[in-house]
Parts: sequence; C-alpha cells; structure tokens
Amino acid sequence: TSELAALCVELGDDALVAAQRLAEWTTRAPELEEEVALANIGLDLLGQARLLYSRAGQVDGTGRDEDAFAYARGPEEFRNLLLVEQPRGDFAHCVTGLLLHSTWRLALMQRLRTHPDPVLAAVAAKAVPELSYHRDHAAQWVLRLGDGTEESRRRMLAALGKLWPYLGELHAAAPELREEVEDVLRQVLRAATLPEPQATPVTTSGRRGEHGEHLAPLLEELQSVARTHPGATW
Amino acid sequence: TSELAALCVELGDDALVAAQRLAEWTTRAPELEEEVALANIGLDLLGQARLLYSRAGQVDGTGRDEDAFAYARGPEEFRNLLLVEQPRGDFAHCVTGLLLHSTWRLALMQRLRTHPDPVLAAVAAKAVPELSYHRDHAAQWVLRLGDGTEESRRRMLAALGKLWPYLGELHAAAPELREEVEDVLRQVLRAATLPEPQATPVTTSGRRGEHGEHLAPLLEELQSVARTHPGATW
Amino acid sequence: MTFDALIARGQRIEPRDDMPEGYRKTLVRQIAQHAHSEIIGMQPEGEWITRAPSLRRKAILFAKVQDEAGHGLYLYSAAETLGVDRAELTELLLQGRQKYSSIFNYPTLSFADVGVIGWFVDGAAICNQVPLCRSSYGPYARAMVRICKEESFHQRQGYELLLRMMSGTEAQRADVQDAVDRWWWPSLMMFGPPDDDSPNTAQSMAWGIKRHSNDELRQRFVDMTVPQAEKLGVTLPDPELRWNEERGHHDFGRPDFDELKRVISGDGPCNEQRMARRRQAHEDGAWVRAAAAAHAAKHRAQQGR
Amino acid sequence: MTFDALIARGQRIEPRDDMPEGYRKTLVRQIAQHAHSEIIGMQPEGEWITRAPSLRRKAILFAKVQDEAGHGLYLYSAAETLGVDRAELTELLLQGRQKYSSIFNYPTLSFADVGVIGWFVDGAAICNQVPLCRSSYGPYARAMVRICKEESFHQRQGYELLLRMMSGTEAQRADVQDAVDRWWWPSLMMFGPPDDDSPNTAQSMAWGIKRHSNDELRQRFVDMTVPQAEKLGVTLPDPELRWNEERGHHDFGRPDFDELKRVISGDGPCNEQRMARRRQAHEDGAWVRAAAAAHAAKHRAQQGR
Repeated sequence: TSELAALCVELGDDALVAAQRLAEWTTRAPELEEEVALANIGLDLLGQARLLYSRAGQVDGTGRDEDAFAYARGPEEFRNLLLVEQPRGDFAHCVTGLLLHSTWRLALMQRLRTHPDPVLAAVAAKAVPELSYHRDHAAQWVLRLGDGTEESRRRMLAALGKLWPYLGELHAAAPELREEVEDVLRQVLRAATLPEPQATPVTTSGRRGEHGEHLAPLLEELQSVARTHPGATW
Repeated sequence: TSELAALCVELGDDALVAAQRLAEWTTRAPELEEEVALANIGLDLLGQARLLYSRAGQVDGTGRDEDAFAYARGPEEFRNLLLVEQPRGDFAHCVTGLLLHSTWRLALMQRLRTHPDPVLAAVAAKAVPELSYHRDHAAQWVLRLGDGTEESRRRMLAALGKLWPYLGELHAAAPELREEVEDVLRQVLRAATLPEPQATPVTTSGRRGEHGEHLAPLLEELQSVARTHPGATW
Repeated sequence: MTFDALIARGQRIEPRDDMPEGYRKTLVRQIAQHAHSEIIGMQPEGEWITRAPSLRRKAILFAKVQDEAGHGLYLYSAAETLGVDRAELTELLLQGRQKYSSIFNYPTLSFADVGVIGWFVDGAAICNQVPLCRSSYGPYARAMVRICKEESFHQRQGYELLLRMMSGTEAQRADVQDAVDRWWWPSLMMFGPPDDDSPNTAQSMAWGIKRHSNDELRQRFVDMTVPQAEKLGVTLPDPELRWNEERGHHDFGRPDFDELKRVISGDGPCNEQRMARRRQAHEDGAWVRAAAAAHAAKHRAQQGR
Repeated sequence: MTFDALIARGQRIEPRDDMPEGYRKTLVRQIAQHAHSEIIGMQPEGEWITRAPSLRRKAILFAKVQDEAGHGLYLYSAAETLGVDRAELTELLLQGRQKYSSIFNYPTLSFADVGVIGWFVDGAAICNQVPLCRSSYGPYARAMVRICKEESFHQRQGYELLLRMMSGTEAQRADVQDAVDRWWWPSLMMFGPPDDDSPNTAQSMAWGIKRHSNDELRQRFVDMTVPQAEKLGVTLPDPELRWNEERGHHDFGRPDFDELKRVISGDGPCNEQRMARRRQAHEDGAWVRAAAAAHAAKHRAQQGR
C-alpha cells in the first residue's frame, strides 16, 4: 500500500502541476474556443489530482486530505515529471507538452483500470475518456501547426526539440508503455509532416525528486495564499 | 515622531520596491555595462531602504528591525508609490520609470538634508549623490532612445505615455517639488526631442495604500523564502 | 408582420426579420459591449486561479472563468446574427472604440475579492440581465437565459466563499470587509449613469432592448444585497444606507458618477493593464490563428476539387 | 626579446609582443570561456536576489552577481587585446561554438544553494584561478588578480551564510546538507577531465597559460574543503573520502566523468535554459544597442567637422 500511495501521489503531482501550467494560459489563449478547451483540460487534470491525493491520504495511513498534498509539501517532496513543470512557453510548446503527457498518461490509465485497488481503478476508468480528448485536442493542433504556416512549423520544431528529450523520463518511469507511446507519437508527427526529433533523452527525473528551477516558483505561487493564512478555512 | 516614522517607511518602501524591480533585470539587461549599472542603482536603493526602515523602527516605538518592515508586512501595509510597483516592461520603461522616480526622489532628498531628525538628514545627504547618478544615467538613456532609432523612439513614447500619469501621484505626495521636477523632466524631454506627454494624472495613490494588482505578487516573491522558514536565521 | 407590430405585441424579433437600422446598431453595440465585458472580466479573477488556497476553490474558480469565456462566445454569436463578425468586434475593442463594463478596471487585491466579485458583480449582472431574457431580440434573449443561469450559480459560490471566510480567522474577516469596502461603490456604478443623465434609455425601452431604468435596477440590487450583507456580518460602506419604510426600499448614497465617467473614458486604475493583456493575447495568438487558417485551406484544397 | 625567451625567463607576454598563433588561439579560447562562465554564472544565483530572505543577504547577493558581470567585462577586455571583439565572442557563445563552465548547468533549488555555490564553486574557481594570476599573458594575469580578490570575498560570504544556516532551524540544516549533496560532485568536475584524458594540458603548461594539472588542482580543492565541511557540520557525499597519512592528502572517489562529458556537450539539466535566457537577453537588447549606436553616430556627425 505504500507503493499504491506513492503511485497516487506521483500521478496526482503530474496532474496538479500540469493543471497549474494550463491555468497560466487563462486570458492568454490564441482564441476564445481555446480558452474554453484549455480550461476543460486543466479542470479534468485538477479533478484527477484531487481524487488521487485523497486516495493517497487514505492508504498511506496519515489520513491527509487533498489539500495537505497540494499545499503543505515543498518542491523537494513533489514527484511530478519534469515534463509538466517546464515553463509555459508559446502555444506550440503548450500543445506539444500536452501531446506527450496525455499520450503517456492515457496509456498508463488504460492499464490502471484493472489495478487491484478498486479506487485507483475507478479513477483511471474516469480518466481514460478525459485523456483521450486531451490527446486528440493536442494532436489536432500539432497537425495544424506542423502543416500550417512557415512560422507555425518553425515553432513546432522548436517545441519538439525542447520537449522530446523528456520522453526519456517517461520511458524510464514506465518502460512497458514505451512502444505504444512512441507509435502514437510517430503517427501524429507523420500526419503533421514533422520529422521525429533526434534528441538525447534526459537522465534526470522528477520521479526521483530531481527537479529543475521552475518547480519551486510554481509551488510558491500555488501555495502563497494558503500559506499566508494559517488556520484559515476556505 | 509618528510622522517621521511614516515618512521613513514611505521612502523605504519606494526604495525597496524599486530595487526589487531592478533586481528582476539581472541577466536580462541589454548589455553587460548595463547589468553593472542597474545593479549599482538597485544596491543604492536597497541601502537607502535599509537605513530608512531601521530609523522607522527606532522612532515608532516598536523596535522593529529592517527585515520586519520588508518581510513581515502584507501589501496592504506598504505605502510605496504606484510608479515603482509597475511591472518590469521593456528597457524604455525601465529608464523612464527610473528618470521619473529619481528626479523626484533627488529633489526630495535634497530638502531632507536639513530635516530636524539628524538620522534622516544623514540618510538624505548620503542619498543625494547616489540619486544624481541614477537620474543622469536614466536621462542619458532617455536621450539615446528618444533620439536613436525609429523603434527606440516609438518605445520611449509608449513608456512615457504609460508612466507619465504617475507624476500625478508624485505631485500629490509632494506638491512643493512639482515645479522643480517638471522643469528637469521637460529639459530631458527637450534634449531627447520627445514631446511632453498629454496624459490624465492618476488619482489613486500608493501612499494611501491604494495599490494595483502587481504589488502582491512582487511581495509574495520577495518574502517567499523568509516566510517558509519561520524562526530561521540568515 | 412588421417590426413595429411585433414589438407592440411583445413578440420576438429574429435575424431574418426586417428591423430599423437604429435598432440593429443599438443591439450590436450593447451585445458587443456585453461580450467584451465577459472576456475582459476573466482577467480580475483569472490571476487567482493559480493562487486559490484549496483545490476545491481552484476548481470552482477555474470553471467560473471558463464559463465567462463561454458567455463571450454565445454573445459574439448572437452579435453575428446581426451581420457583424467577431474579429471585427474584437478589433473595435482593441482600438478602444467599443467599451466593456467599467467594473473590470478595478484591481483584485486578495482572494476575498474573488468572493466579493461573485456576490456583488455577478449579483449586479444578474439584476441587469434577468430582464434581458425577455429582450425583444430572440438570439440575445436566448443567450441571456443560459448566461443568467450560470451567473446565479457563480453568485451563490462567491457568497458561499465569503460565508466560509467570515467563519475563519481574523485576517480572513478583515480581507472580506476590505474587499466589500473597495467593490461596493464600483458595483453600484455598474448600472450606469442616473436616469436623468441617461439619454438613450427611453428609446431602448421602447424597442424592448431594455426593460428597466438604471436607477430601478440599482435600487433592486441594493434591496437584494443589504440583507445578505447583514447575514454575512459585513458593513456596506455607505453611511446614508437605511430602510425607508414609506418607499418600501432602502435609501442609499449617490455613487461618484464623475469617477464612473473617468473610468469609462479610460482612466480607471486598471484600464490600461486590462487592454494591454487582451491586446497581447490577441497578438501572441495571431500566428496560431494564421496557421489554423492555412491548414484548413490546404485541407480543403486537397479534399475538394 | 623573442616569445620563447620571454617565456623561458618567466616574463610576461604583452599585447604588442609577437606570439605564436597557437598560443593566441588557446588564450582566446580560454579567456572567452572564462568570460562566458562569469556571465552565464550569474543565472543560477541571480534568480535568488528577488527572494533573498533578509535585506542584508539581498544586498550581498545582488553585489556578488554584479561582480560577476564586472568579471565578464574585464575578461572580454583581456580577450580583446588579442584581436577579437566581445560581440564576436558573444556570437560564438550563442551559437554554442564556445563553451562555459559545466557547473552552471545545474539547478539552484533553495537559498542554501547560494551559500554552497559560494563555498564550493567560488572555492574551486579560486583554486583554478590563483595560479593564473601568474599566467604568462599580462592582461589575463592582471584581470585574474582583481577577480581572485573578489572571489575569495564571495567564498567567505557563502561559507558564512552556511554557518548561519547550520545554527538555524532543522529545515535550514537539511537544506544545507541537500545542497552539499547536489553540488559536491559537479564542483569536482569543474577541474576538467582527469590528467590522463586531458591532451592539451602539456602545451598549455609549457606556454605558462596553465600552471598545474587538473588532478593537482582537484586535490588541492578537496584538501582545502574537507576541514571546512567538518567545521560546518555537513557530510560530503563520498564514502571513499578519507585522509591518507602517507600521501599527506585526502583520497577521494572518482567523479562521474561521463556525466561531465554529457553536460559539456549540452545535456546537463539546465544547459538549454541557460542558453535560452542569454539568447533572449541578447535579442531583447538588440534594439537598445542599435539605438545607442545610432544616437552616438548622429551626435558625432553633429559635433565633428
């Protein structure tokens, strides 16, 4: 069960941090439809994080609630993937990150639907259709941007160059998903007329707590109000 | 003496917030010489803030030290000018803000050299040559940018349009300095071949605690480490 | 049936119906301003999504701001039925030639503001908008029905946040009172200038675009809000506020309508910041919209003839 | 006197002296790399100026990062005496054709890192650089004298911060130990590959550009640092570290030189981030530099003939 708790925290941290980055897009999206879509995706991930944290608090024996995980831990205690903590970047960066993360997370959640823990299995079952939508949404944008204008293609290539190395982290975290994830991504790239990036995979991993410099400020902001009001109820 | 303490806090807050914005330029300046110059100016202001806070804590009867003023007050307790809390902007914004603030602060500090409180008078005497340098540095850049390229002129005009309204706040805070400050600024603008902006002065004022949305995140960052380590020594 | 006959019978005007040019123009301006307000109105609260102090509040706020984007979409669509398009209206906003509600030019300074905006601003919006569900123009009236439903939900959530905060720490209660003090008068100004200084009201009411005068709606808001404030335990910052038995309404002080004029004409505390953010998002998004258009064109070319 | 004769007598080479092209090229590369390191090295600590937990620490850190910009300036000037210019060297950095010290590609994760960087990184820099005050090339040697003086000041300030933190709270002590654990091995790598894998060392030593081998300097750093760690009360993360009575030096484990190669070739945790920031600042500053040049040109035209 400590393994189960750790898994819930890892996947909860991924979802929370990714949702926080998506929240940063609010009032900054390229069109109104995209404000709605990115918020939808952020809300789905936030919902997943809340369920996963609650489950972690039940099974790790501490009885902590969802907010204890989100607001009372420092960056060194977070286990999210480096992929999701990368700064916001441009819209090509946004959809590329979303494509990589949702493809991987979808593959994982599909398997977790048969996890022996019935609560985690139920969370995964609920997450699968959400993540399919996230992946499709991202893939459609990768298509449009990859096969759009010269500028959008240039930006897509830059975003791929920047984020592709983080696949190394995903594969290290779940080697069994590698083939499936790579197949999906290759299909999307092909459809988008984009070459597969040649990038050295990262060797550090957020799963071991080896975070970059961007996580601490993200959490500083996320936790700021909660921390300046100790003992408050919201 | 409560008036003296309030004055020290106001001028300390201006200096600290302005120094914090200058610190944000670190590793982002347009050339290396400017990294050095902006840090110099930031350090001067930080030094002024420390002396002013210390004096405030002595005369207001609380015995608070400089850090109590910087780290243990919320945004609603800060009395800095709105001018200095404006977000970083581009380099034209930086030098324009610096010109307005240092021109005004220099005029004020020149007068405060004869303040009945000997400590404040000494702080002011020390600040005058520092502020003369700040003002000259800013004025030289306003000249270069105003009478440089088409782009730099466009950016200077935008920065002036954005910041000039805050003169209203400075004049409200110290009506007796108005003529002197405006004379200096007009001279600089003339030399830079820039028209005097026609802008409605702001009517809100940081001196009454009426801050915008940018101060709270600035202080959140400034106070983040100190606040996550209660009882720590540094 | 002619336009006048439809209006006289209280029936709805639909896009295919003939309508006077003045009616069309007034409606376009009003609906566009309303749409712009939804979009600019995302900003004051939007900055607090990343800072919300519990995950539940984060989800509520995220969803609320998303709803505002959705309202903007409905309203731009309603305006499009009158022969203008969204890009055109967005241009007019960015050039400062169309307005949005003055209320969004005030800063949000603490998380309590999120609650007070829900309570006051959504509350005032509901007072303004519920009568618009009976607007004479069909597409606008139907959009308002959906919008009002969501906004009363937002208002309840805002008020509920404040109830929780008032039962919390001293600092939380102080934040709530401070937010109430700052938002009360600007909220009263949301109903526009006083009736004796509102020249277009009569025509709009005749056309069935407007159903009540500014002062009537302002009175309704005050009467609705005073008992809620009492229940919450906050003081509304108006020494003249009191129940008038004779009128059956609350008397209250006169908002500073000069301030309203200043804010509308561009000199509120955050006008420039709000417009700059909107403009930046629009400019930053230009390459994305261009790419989507280019991709769609290629795709059509490949598929079609 | 010829170049060889000057070198043989241990006298300094000055810009006007003849020198072999290999000597010049090696020096340009070394000085440029050193200058780039100072500039990129501002980044890991620079982000903490706005977050420093006391005003005194804020001033100390602000001044330190400013000093690094100053060091960059001295060094670029020294390089310019060899017939290259700063803009050209900056281009080479931005294109990734010249390097900077691998150490700056590791993240700074807490304020304790500021102290540990002062202690380890400035300490290692001093070990590397003190001998360079006797470099055979005059302008470089003179720049190093000023730089070393400031760096030993920085090192003391870093160590002093750690002493204070170790006498603070449990959380502070844990932060210090964590920072030590993360920075120890990368600091050892600052001395470069082991001697048996450092092909250019012999020539550089013959030319008086380098005075000691990588492994000698690494040993000096370890011997200097171990007693400081004991006094501080932290554990250096190397189980093989122990005093060797016979050698009169500490034995220590072998750094992961594969990691060093990876980081140098661009795959460290922060390489991309550091370069992106530097590139961004350079691009954002282009219009400012252009304006200054245009203004100066106008001014000269008006004044001159």
